[in-house]
Amino acid sequence: MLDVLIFATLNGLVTGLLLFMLASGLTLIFSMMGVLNFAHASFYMLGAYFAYSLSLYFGFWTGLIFAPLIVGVLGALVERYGLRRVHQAGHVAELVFTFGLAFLIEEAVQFFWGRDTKSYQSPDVLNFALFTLFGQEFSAYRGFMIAISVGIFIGLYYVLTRSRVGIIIQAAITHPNTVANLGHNVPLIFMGVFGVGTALAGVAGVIAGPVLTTFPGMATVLGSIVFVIVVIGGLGSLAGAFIASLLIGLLQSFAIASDVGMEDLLDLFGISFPYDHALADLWGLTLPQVAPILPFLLLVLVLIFRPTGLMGKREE
Amino acid sequence: MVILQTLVKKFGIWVAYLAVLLLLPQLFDSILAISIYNQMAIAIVFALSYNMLLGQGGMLSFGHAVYFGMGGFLGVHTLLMIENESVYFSVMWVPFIGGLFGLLCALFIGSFSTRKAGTVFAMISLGIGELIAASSLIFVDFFGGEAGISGDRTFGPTFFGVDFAQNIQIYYLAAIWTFIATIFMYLFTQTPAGRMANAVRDNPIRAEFIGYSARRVRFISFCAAGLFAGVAGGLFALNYEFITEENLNAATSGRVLLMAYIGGLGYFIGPIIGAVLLTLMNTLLSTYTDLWLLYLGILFLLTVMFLPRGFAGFIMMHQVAWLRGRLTSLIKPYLITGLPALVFLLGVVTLIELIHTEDETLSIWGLSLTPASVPTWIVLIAITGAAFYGIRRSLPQLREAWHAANKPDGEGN
Amino acid sequence: MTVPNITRMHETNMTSTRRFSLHTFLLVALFGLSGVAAAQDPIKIAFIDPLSGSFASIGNSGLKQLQFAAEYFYNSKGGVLGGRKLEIVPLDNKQSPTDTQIQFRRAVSEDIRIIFQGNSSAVANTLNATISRHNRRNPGQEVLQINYSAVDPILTEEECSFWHFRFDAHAIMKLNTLTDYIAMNPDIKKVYVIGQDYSFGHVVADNSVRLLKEKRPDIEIVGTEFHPIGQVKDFTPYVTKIVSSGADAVITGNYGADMVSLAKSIIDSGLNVPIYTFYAVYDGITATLGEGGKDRIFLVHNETSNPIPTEERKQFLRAFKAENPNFDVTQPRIINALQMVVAAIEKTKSTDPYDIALALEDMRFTNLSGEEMWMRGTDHQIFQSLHISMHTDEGIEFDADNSGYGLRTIFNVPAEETVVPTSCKMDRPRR
Amino acid sequence: MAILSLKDVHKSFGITHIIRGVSLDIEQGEKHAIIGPNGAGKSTLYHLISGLYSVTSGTIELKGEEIQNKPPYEISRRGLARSFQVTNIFPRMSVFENVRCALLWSRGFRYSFWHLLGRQGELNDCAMEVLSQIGLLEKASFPAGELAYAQQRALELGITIASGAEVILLDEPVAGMSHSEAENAVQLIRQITEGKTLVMVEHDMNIVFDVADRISVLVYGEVIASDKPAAIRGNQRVQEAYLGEVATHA
Repeated sequence: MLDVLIFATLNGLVTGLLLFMLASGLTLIFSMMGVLNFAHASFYMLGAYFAYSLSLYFGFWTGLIFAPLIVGVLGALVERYGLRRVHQAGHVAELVFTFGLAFLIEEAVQFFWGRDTKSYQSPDVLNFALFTLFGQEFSAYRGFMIAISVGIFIGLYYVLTRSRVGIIIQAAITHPNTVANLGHNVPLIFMGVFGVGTALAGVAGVIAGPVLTTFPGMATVLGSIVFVIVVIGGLGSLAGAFIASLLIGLLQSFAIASDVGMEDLLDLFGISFPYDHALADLWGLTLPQVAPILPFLLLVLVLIFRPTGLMGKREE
Repeated sequence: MVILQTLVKKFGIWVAYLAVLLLLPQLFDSILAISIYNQMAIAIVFALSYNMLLGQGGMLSFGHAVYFGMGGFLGVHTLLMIENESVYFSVMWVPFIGGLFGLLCALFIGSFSTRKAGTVFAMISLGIGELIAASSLIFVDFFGGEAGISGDRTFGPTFFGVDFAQNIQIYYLAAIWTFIATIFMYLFTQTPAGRMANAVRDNPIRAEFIGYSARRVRFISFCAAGLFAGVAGGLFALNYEFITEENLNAATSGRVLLMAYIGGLGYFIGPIIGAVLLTLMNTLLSTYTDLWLLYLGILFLLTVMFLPRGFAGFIMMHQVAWLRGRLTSLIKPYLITGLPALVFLLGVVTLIELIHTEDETLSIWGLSLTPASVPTWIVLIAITGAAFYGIRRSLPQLREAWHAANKPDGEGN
Repeated sequence: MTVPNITRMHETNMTSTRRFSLHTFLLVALFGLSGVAAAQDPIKIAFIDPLSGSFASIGNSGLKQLQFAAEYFYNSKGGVLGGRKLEIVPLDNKQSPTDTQIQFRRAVSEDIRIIFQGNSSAVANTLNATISRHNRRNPGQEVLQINYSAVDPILTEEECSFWHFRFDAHAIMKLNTLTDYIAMNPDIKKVYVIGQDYSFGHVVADNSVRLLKEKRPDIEIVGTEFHPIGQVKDFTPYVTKIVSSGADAVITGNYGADMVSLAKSIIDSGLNVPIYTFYAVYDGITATLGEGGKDRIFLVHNETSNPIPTEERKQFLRAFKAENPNFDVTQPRIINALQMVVAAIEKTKSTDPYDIALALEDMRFTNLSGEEMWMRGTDHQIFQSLHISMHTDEGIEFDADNSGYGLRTIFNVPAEETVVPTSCKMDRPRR
Repeated sequence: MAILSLKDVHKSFGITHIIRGVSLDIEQGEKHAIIGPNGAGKSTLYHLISGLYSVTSGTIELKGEEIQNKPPYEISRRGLARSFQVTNIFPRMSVFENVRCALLWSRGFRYSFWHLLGRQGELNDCAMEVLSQIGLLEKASFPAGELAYAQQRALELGITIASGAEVILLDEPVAGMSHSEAENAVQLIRQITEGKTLVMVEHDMNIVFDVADRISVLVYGEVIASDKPAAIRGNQRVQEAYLGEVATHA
């Protein structure tokens, strides 16, 4: 049992930190521009695909460095020539725009890279077991993933708290309206933040691609989850996003690790149902079965009972 | 005479609408044409119901397919009940049943999701949508797993000898239902609840200061939207005689958003345009090219960026110029910009197809190109570039002409 | 006026069938006319499978194989029934039941009577129901469903239909072979079953448990797990469970991305146990698994792969590869199906689905691999030898995804041993 | 008795104390002006009365019923209407629809989805009447968002009075208007609030002393004086606290 606990935690950590890399960018963008970027996970996918193409010719590490840059530039361009245009039409229009963008990017990826899964491999340098516990290896690459994520988190924290731009962004997070009056080149900052945010998503894609397989559906698998995290954590709250990411990551891996089901729950209350019952499916439910949809349940509950999220200040 | 005129003014458009619906099969009557009409009828009702949310009520939903699907599932279950004679009525009432169930779901979900509009509402709708879609694969008894459930519409009492075995019969039934649904959805916009929905969309705070609870107003439109989505679902059940999880998942929700948005939010006719357009794209364009989804995506983004009010909005834009009798002055500039724009469009599409094709020759617009040959590429790119330049050059003139046409005569802002 | 038009377009080659079917569509839609069958009209076969959207790669490769087979065996040799060409009309169903029915209606209005379909049992089931209804309501316009890879047993059991023929072994038959092979391995003591949470996944789980109980009572099922389709980001948590269960073999019915991710996670976790499965090959999967999956991924399938038994099949494979360098012959059953259907057409000198169906029933046919296949008349299920193959790069003459890796067949079950009883009560149309 | 009366109303956001115990009685039919320097809390007071904010302590009575902490729509239904400092209309609806919506509740339509507004002759006439009062008759079918500023202010007034509320709160009705526009606005206000109770926040002292028959001076969240205009002019504290600075303005 102990081994399960330990590895469930480790897996939860890996997923959680990965999710945070996406969530942090999304939160930054939202804090600055009030835009919930539906296409965020699509940039994550782009990151993976660019890294794959680069790795074919220059190896993994080049991909790790340049793919996020390319994605960031793309993001900046999208902001400059797409979002900025839609901005005056209001938030709904922006949300719809990013929604369409996600749709388009998925099609574009299939157009340029084809629809089959790409054999994007982790570098041989990291193809060894970091440590072996109870007969299960923890691959060095996963350790590397954790390292990168933590590194990003620290870097982000440093930039946000120490650097001048960071201060401005902080101000924007708490008082979105005042930034405009600060006399900074706000459009430029917006473009920058969007670029950086998407680049972060790109990094996530680069390091996740080899483990979570690189295929056109990888954005949709992750997309809505990241949304859930940002909303649960509280729109515009980095700390909230961090907590929510780990929460979701651990929640899922533990739910899968567990073996409890409806029956056990009902047994607690001494209730039991015949299996030919109309709702037999319900009694048959097990936690692992529903693990991947728990976040959405959480989302709905949070929004009903605490629309500002765990640590959020404002609702819109 | 005058009475006649007023009558025509009042009901002419509706009579025309009904006539079009009923006469379409006279125009094309192939099996395929009929099946396209059926899709259109369903899509129109569904898209209009979505417009009640986003267009009229300002509620952006990413989970509207839930009510469509729920209506459809109960519709098919009704077919099954009719088949094994646990109930006895004509299948023509299935859309009504579907509507009731859609309403029921909306009543429940709306009771907590309409508290706020904007992002919060959108996110709740997203979550609910995912939950229902997921559970539809888990609760096999009602949803039938990924294979869905299927029935047979030819049971139960016939309607004056019509047993609805043929799709054409279903189409006429669907046409009637679509007409009724459209009328009721239109009338809803003319009621206090409908008007206040617009008011709340525009300015919820102000609405509260003239005596209305924004939440209650939203709730009412939400339920109405659920009802008609359910009707559309019922029509789906009748037409296809089966329904699966895909009909209530995020993809379907996304498609209806596209329909309503491309057609034009806020204008009653908009979603109808969108529904017809997307149905045609889905059935026709997908025959031309397997890239049709890519084109759809591009079309959608362009609409959001350049026609925020959709196609209907684009038409309505010319109202002012028309009222001021200056519409004709726009024709020439439109042509000057339109022609290069068209060339540009064709050029881009050709290039995309050329990149994509795996065959040694690509047959498009009646001419056949060889991806291998460099000259082909050069010529194509040259033409496309030239067309783009043409657009850039002529755009200012168009803008000028536009302002000239819309400039209010005499004083005013 | 439009008739010469049609005949002219009939001469167009395979590459422009899309355009062709569009033109016909326009004619059909606009003038509601469906090409009047003349002696030299081609025999049209609809291919309804995903050609756009996320499942398109499988659909497109299937289409390539069908088109190539039609050219290779018949059109290049002067067609069938004395000169009638075969024409494959691709219809994109985006792997959606709804679009499948839309495309079915298009096929009917283009007067196509033979429909090839394979991907997703959900689609196959709805198509089966649709066709039965259509044929019942429109006598004289019947349509034939040639199912080349939907393996849900129900299609030849409760839901069996006179108009449906399956050219792939269904799930339980395959599981029989798979469990036979597992049972032979004395080292396997604990088996873990994991699958997607839908009907096929459950069929695999339930039956592998049942069959193993019969064949090797000593084998312990240490876990059966279901996960939602395409929802799982990272399979490592599941693998953790597998490891802690102490399993020394894994059975899964996963396909597509879920299959790859699962296999990858198992490999990453250093868990060195064999994975017994159905769909872990081709369309990028083989390339992705590569070295990691070597000698530990076992598939059950019909038609032997390396070594290829007959020269003619080798020629066919080479010819296909020459024309489609980026594709493989992933589903030989498509070719079998086409050959048997044509054989039936030639035998009855008719393209009427009813005649073809009767001719197909209990037909015995020797395929490219030189083995005899039998289409059972009572439930329209094909029977041929089944095989277990291993993912490896040794002794691979015909690889997959041009990756050097491919399947090597290591275990065979002759056709007669694959025969299973059926509960099918088919109601046959009277003529 | 007083139609609107505040008893020791307090409002604080966190630690900042905006309204520090305001008590005020406004009689039926009186024209009451509230003046005070910027940041005195005038708008906050309005938000408290109209239900946008909830009070920290104290009671607000409308026609003898406590209304503090009730949602705006309930207060509005009880016959209190207000306008806003920044124009607050329904921009995408027509001018006519703006006014008609404001009429709906008081005409008893509630959330009806079975009445067709086109058929409600009496309602529509009434809306037209309001439009003619505020002089926007010929703009009736115009999108409200495209009106000129002064016209939007007029529409704001129209929406406010349409419901026929007895108590009307106006928040700087002439702010940002040219002199002539202000003149007309004042005329309009006079005529449409005829026989009703009017509470008005306004900076332009000429207008205040012209319209109001009672004035309260709000300084730092407290009413330092509430009396007839003449008396206010004479009031010493008001002088130093406020009017002095205004005099220099005027």
